[in-house]
Amino acid sequence: MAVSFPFGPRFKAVVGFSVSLVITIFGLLLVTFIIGRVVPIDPVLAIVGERATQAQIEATRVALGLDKPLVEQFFIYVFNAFQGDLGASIRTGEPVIEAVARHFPATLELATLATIIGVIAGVPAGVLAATRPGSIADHIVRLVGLMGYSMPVFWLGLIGLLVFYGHLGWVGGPGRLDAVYDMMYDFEVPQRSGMILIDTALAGRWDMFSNAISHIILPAGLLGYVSMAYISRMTRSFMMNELSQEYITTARVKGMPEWRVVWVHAMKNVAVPLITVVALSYAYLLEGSVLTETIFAWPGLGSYITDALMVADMPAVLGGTVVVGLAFVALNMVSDLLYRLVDPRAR
Amino acid sequence: MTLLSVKDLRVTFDTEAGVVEAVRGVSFSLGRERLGIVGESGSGKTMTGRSVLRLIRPPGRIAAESMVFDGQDLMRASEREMRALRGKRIAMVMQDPKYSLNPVMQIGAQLMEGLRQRDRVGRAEAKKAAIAALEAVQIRDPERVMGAYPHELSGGMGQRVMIAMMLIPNPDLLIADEPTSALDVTVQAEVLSILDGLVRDRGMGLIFISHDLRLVARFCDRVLVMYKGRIVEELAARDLLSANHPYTRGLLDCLPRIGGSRGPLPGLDRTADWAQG
Amino acid sequence: MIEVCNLSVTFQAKGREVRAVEDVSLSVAKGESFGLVGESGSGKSTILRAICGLAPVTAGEISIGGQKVPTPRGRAFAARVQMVFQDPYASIHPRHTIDRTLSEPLALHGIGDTDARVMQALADVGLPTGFRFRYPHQLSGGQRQRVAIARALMLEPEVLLLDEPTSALDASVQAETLNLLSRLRETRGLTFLMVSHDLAVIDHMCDRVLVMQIGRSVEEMSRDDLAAARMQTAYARSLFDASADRMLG
Amino acid sequence: MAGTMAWLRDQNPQSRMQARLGQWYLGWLRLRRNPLAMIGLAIIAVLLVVAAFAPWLAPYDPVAQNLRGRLLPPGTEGHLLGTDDFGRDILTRILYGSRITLYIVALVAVTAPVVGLVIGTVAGYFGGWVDEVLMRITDIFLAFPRLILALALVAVLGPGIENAVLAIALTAWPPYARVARAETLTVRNSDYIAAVRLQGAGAARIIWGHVVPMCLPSVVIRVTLDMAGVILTAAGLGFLGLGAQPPLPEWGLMISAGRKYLFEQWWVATMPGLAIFVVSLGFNLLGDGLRDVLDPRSAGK
Amino acid sequence: AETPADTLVIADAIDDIVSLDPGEAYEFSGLDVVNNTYDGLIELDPMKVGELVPGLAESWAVDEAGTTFTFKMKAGVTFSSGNPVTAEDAAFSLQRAVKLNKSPAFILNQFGWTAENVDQMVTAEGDTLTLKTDQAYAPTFLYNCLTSGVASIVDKATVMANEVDGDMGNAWLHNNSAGTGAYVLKSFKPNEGYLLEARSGYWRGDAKLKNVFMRHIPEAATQRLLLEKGDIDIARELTPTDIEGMAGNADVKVQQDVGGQVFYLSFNQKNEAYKNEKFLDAMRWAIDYQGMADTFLKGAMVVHQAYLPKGYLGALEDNPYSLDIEKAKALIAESGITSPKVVMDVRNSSDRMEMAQSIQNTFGQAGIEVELNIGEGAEQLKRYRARQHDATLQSWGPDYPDPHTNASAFSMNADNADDAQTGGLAWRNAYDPGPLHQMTADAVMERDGAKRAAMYAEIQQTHRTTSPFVLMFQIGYQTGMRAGVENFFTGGATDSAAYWAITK
Ligand SMILES: Nc1ncnc2c1ncn2[C@@H]1O[C@H](COP(=O)(O)OP(=O)(O)OP(=O)(O)O)[C@@H](O)[C@H]1O
Ligand SMILES: Nc1ncnc2c1ncn2[C@@H]1O[C@H](COP(=O)(O)OP(=O)(O)OP(=O)(O)O)[C@@H](O)[C@H]1O
Ligand SMILES: [Mg+2]
Ligand SMILES: [Mg+2]
Repeated sequence: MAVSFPFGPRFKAVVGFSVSLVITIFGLLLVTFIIGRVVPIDPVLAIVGERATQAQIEATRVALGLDKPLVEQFFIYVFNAFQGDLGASIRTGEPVIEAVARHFPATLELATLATIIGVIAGVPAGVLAATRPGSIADHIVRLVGLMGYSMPVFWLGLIGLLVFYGHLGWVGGPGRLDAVYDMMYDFEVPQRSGMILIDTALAGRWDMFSNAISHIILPAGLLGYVSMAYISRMTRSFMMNELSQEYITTARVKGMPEWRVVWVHAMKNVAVPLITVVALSYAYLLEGSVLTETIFAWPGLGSYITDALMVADMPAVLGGTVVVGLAFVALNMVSDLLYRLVDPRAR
Repeated sequence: MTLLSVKDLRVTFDTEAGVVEAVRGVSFSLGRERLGIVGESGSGKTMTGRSVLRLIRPPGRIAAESMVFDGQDLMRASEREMRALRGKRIAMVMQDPKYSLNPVMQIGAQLMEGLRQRDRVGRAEAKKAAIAALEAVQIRDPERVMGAYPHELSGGMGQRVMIAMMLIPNPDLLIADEPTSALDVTVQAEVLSILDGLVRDRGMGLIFISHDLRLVARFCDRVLVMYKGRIVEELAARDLLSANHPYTRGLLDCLPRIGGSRGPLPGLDRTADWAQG
Repeated sequence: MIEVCNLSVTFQAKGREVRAVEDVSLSVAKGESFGLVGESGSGKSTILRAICGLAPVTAGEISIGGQKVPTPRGRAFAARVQMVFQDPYASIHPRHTIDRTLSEPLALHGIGDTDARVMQALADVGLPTGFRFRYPHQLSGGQRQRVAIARALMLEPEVLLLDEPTSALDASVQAETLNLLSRLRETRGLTFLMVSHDLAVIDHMCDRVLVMQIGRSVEEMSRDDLAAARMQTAYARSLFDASADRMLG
Repeated sequence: MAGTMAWLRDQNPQSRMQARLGQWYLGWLRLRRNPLAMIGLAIIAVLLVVAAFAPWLAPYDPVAQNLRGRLLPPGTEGHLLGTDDFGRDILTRILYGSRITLYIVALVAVTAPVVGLVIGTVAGYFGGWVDEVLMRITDIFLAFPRLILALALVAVLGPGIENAVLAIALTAWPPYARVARAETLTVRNSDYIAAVRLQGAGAARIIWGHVVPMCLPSVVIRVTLDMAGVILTAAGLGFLGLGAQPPLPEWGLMISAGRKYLFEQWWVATMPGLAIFVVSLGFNLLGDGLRDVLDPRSAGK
Repeated sequence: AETPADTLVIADAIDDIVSLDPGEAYEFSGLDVVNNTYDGLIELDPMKVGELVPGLAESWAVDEAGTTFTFKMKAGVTFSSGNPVTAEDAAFSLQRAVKLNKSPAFILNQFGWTAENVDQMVTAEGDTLTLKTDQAYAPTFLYNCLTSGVASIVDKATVMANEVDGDMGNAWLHNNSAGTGAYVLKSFKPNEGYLLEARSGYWRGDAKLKNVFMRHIPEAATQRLLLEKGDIDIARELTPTDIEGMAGNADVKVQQDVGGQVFYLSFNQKNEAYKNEKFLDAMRWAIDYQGMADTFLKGAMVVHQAYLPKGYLGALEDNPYSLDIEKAKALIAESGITSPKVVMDVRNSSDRMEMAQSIQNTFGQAGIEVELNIGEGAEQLKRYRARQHDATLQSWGPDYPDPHTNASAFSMNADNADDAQTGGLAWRNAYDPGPLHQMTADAVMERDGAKRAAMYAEIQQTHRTTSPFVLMFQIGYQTGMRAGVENFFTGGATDSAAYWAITK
């Protein structure tokens, strides 16, 4: 007998999902809070500096609310966080949320482009390798992939910068734009997304757009290579697995051409686990590949957090971390939804 | 007239443990009739069937003196020519419907794929053909099944969908690999009568693979009995139940029967001469 | 020996309720062999699993040897009742040697003398002792099923639940396995509760049969009634008719 | 020799030991056919040898400075790979550094996967709220940027190589937990688990004896593949002053110290970079090969 | 790519900027901005090092008692808003800085000014500004302090128009400027950069370049690449290696200056061993000052063995110590300390770690075992302030261009008790300077400039041979710039960078 419940199991799933999301966010805040308190770096000292008197130190401690009981501090922290207030940076006094809002689009832009490159290059490479296991092409794809896995990325970045920018002059240098455009960007382009490629395209500033491309292409290509390494290798193994399934033979029995067998029949199945893989690699790029950002003077979230880390600017570190964590959770959510979409068995 | 003639077919697998010979020199020919292939599990029935479509996956290799289908030597046909034959003229009902249907494609799409992709048939027309085919194999609610995914079907339904899918293009030769093993006994009879009708009315050739000797005896015209990749006996189906070959006999006798004796069932004697080599 | 009273089993699968078994009763005497037949999905396996505590019992009672079974079943139950599963490829741990698989129950129940018992068990099911340290993938389906039977017998139970023990096997191997089971039952005085969809197999092995259809029991009959086609319900008859070619000869 | 092989290949082993060794031998045969994996294995073997015999192989003292002979290019008399900014022989430091790398890798490899396995199998086996709680924790840890979590842990425990390793291990376990859980979910409803449960086995015994062996191959594969990341993370911590402390010849530390010389004295950062690259590649190649050997899916029937 | 002809593009690490409000700015990068957007009453002339020149005040005088100073404002100077500069603005600016009480406020507080009394101590009347001090300090002390950023004059009307919650325009000045400087602040993004735009009507004459665009680029190698490609005009964070590497490139040049920071090694005298003069002396002879300065610190550090940096009143020029392992060993033997061991706190920055490793090496040769305790800056500062360190490698930057800034830190300690919490460097190392304390206190009151200089010289001579401080280096600035760039002033030891004279 079917129970007629107006929302049905899907509603239940959504509720369960939201609950676990809230728990994850809460946990994220709790852990960052704990980290902020157990780190033996005194935020007060970091703010007032070397010359401060004891009285100034005490005054600041009270101003920051650090004299209150821990539990109370935590609830204030959570309360503020849910209102979008992650505190102010110790170094710059800037509200962390504003700094993150400035840095995150840069990271997002880089990570997105890198992931696109990784998928566009990685999926066909993986498929190629899987359809000809043991061939030269397979070995090349595997080796190139494994090298991408093993390469110290920042080293490759420095070399790339030296060669493609320093010697050959094919690409723009560090930074998101040439200085000329960088100055103009703030004043002449409405900043809708914070992502230069999108904003300049929307504003029809193609000169600036192409300049931005010349700057992003090298770091994105580099990160794209790493992501390609991961994606191609996973694609290869998923694809090989699918190609050994019986339904592939069925498709061939029906006389389907090989491209259709691989790219439609097998690919639809490969797409299911691949979504998770791509989301994961995207998430890791969003965490910020710190060293790449540093080398390319890319004002992303990864370098923001690391710089803050270096000077023990804990509110900035933790605020940035919470945002990265949220991005991670959000991505997970999206990949989960996509997963349900492509896999009828998961619905 | 002969539709298919196979001479000295061999299928080998290069594995870690050495070369496995799955089919070792099988020869047979087939007219527009029902040819049964029986034998215990692993005797090479499926491999023989698949070889006709040249669909043995590496590390498997096919070798044959000749394999002529309707005047065309399949061993010498290009991959392109083979593709033109597959599905359209030679079709095969795969053994295990659970794994033989694409899990993330709707049944309808899989049914219509051949028509739409190869024959460039319009959507509406293809759908009509697909529904008709489903009805032909006794599926009650074809509209619903068209929109379903394989995991939503029972094993028997899957098997019927498989049969419907292969019959849509009206092939000249159908290789049916245990097409009724998952079917309820009642549906089984229906499906068999459909296949029977196709052979009789349209002159289709049918290779019927099964390990159920009694079923084959009732349904087929001729039978090949396989053991370890070889044909040990070829005989008319009506003679099967009275076969004399000890292997065939053994296969028959080891089945229990309703109302039979409850003493120990006779087993196969694998030490005999025929079992060697 | 086995008493099942008004058993119902309901699964919760993705928010839907699947009533796998509804209100089924059966009783098996000591030393008897009882069969369960029915089409696929009729709930045969579920009844066996419910007895073993592997399926959620929503209503009804199960007792073994006059005592109600405890939940969780516990060791004492394990020593009295064992089960042989349908698929020999899935029921043996792929990364354990046969020796490990067979000695595990001994270790669990603190029974010593492992070596001798394992060797004896292999001999009992007709496997060469050289197989002792093989891995399952080095065995054929029939050999695996023998191992599974040997494992079930390690604890010397009184009751053996057999879930289609031969449906994954070849006809000739099926014969060997059925012979083995019959022999063991005789020598050890076991009580069998056996599931199959093959009436001929049931007829060969069992004294009484319960016919099932979509989770309900349809008809219970003796072996003689079956052989003589004296069935009351249409469903049982249709099953019998479809299996009629089993009698051809 | 031939006798040993036959003994290993025996279809009917006489003892547990022989059976196990036979399994290993078969795996080895399969691995041996994969040239890339063999290269990886060779690299790791060389790493082990170098680490063991560093004092005998290295021409100099790894920490002794010589400011007069600093930044000498590779191939200079007596300095095959050149010297660094303190005039220390880079080859010597790389050779000694292999010990630290190996130490880090070994420590992480024995801690993180164990934690991950336990959490993943327990979550997967019990399901329900246990699963929910453990997986939420895993998610939370997974959502953290690794370096920051490691920093926090080191900040609590104090800097130093052991603590850095511990920090890496504690941040590295969530992926293993996920892998193990996924594997457990596919296994837990199998008949062979039902069979042991039926024999009266408790949860701990089932998880440890029956579930874990099934998860082990996937986890082992992941571990070898993750080692490159571990080496790089350790280097990152060293750079932040939280890992190995100068003047230890830790490769990551060497790179970060040599970074500013990259354009002129490229070898200072490049040589340890290459060392990391080669060793990571070795682990990756081996891991990839092991996947083919161990992965139950590709191993076939 | 070429930078625009009217724009100067600079690369630097500017993540230290906390605020661009002159009342709050206290870090090097922030003070650079303040120096170009504001002026003080008295200025340091980049062209004439060490000389005090009139800024917004035309002239000044001090009364007999030495406690009342009067400043006559220059006429005709305007703020970037167009408002004329008045004595009222000047008084407001100083009062504001004291009342804001941000980090640099103590520079003004030294003269006895507090939030309560500053309205009486600092007064304006007509074109005259009057400052009263609580004691008769050396006038040079006040004048020097008035050249610092915190004493910059802000546009009272504009600032107060942008006041929020009684912050006297503090929040607004984070991202805006309201001064008389050659440039106005167009935009500022922390950790990314800022843009300055030249104004017309600057009292010193308009800036030569229309825009100054600062990009935050912390990585030295990256800066160098950008510079060599012409994507920036000036690179301020180059390492000695980069400088060496650019030597062959005719498109770029390097300008060498010294800055105000000094680097020192200090020992906590709560450890009795560090009261042993022989042992301390041994360590002074066990450091390879010149070796470091010639190799990995080349150009980045200049050997300097006293606490007042070159460019300051009373700075010492000579460097008596050098590496002498034998001497060091002999001194240790004399000291009677056996198997000495030093635990040295070092910040995790690469130059400091390199210094530390070199010291570790040479100390080792002399028989002193060194254990490095490397950590994050704030964490180490906490230990240092709590007198928990054993030894520490530190740097000290002067707060204002007067010798008292360093002298008070290194050679004054009124109370050496643990709970005194004076925070001075001498106190942190539990160092009782003895008579040096009073000598330093006297020097800041000495009204004769030449005499004052001599006093500081004497104090430092004693300090460097008796204290637990080993002064090693003064920082050097190596600025890389395109060949066409002229007249860039880094500000040296006493001042901040000046952009307005630059041409390219
Ligand atoms: N990929 C493979 N590698 C090695 N041997 C193989 C492979 N595939 C099939 N074989 C072997 O080929 C032989 C014939 O297999 P086939 O599938 O044709 O048997 P079958 O008669 O169809 O059996 P069943 O009734 O079980 O379907 C078997 O012995 C099998 O071991
Ligand atoms: N774990 C489960 N969750 C949900 N439904 C289940 C579960 N196990 C069994 N069922 C359902 O219960 C019903 C009875 O299943 P059961 O396995 O007992 O059938 P059976 O008679 O043994 O069939 P077969 O002959 O195919 O083995 C089926 O409809 C099945 O889909
Ligand atoms: Mg088959
Ligand atoms: Mg069943």
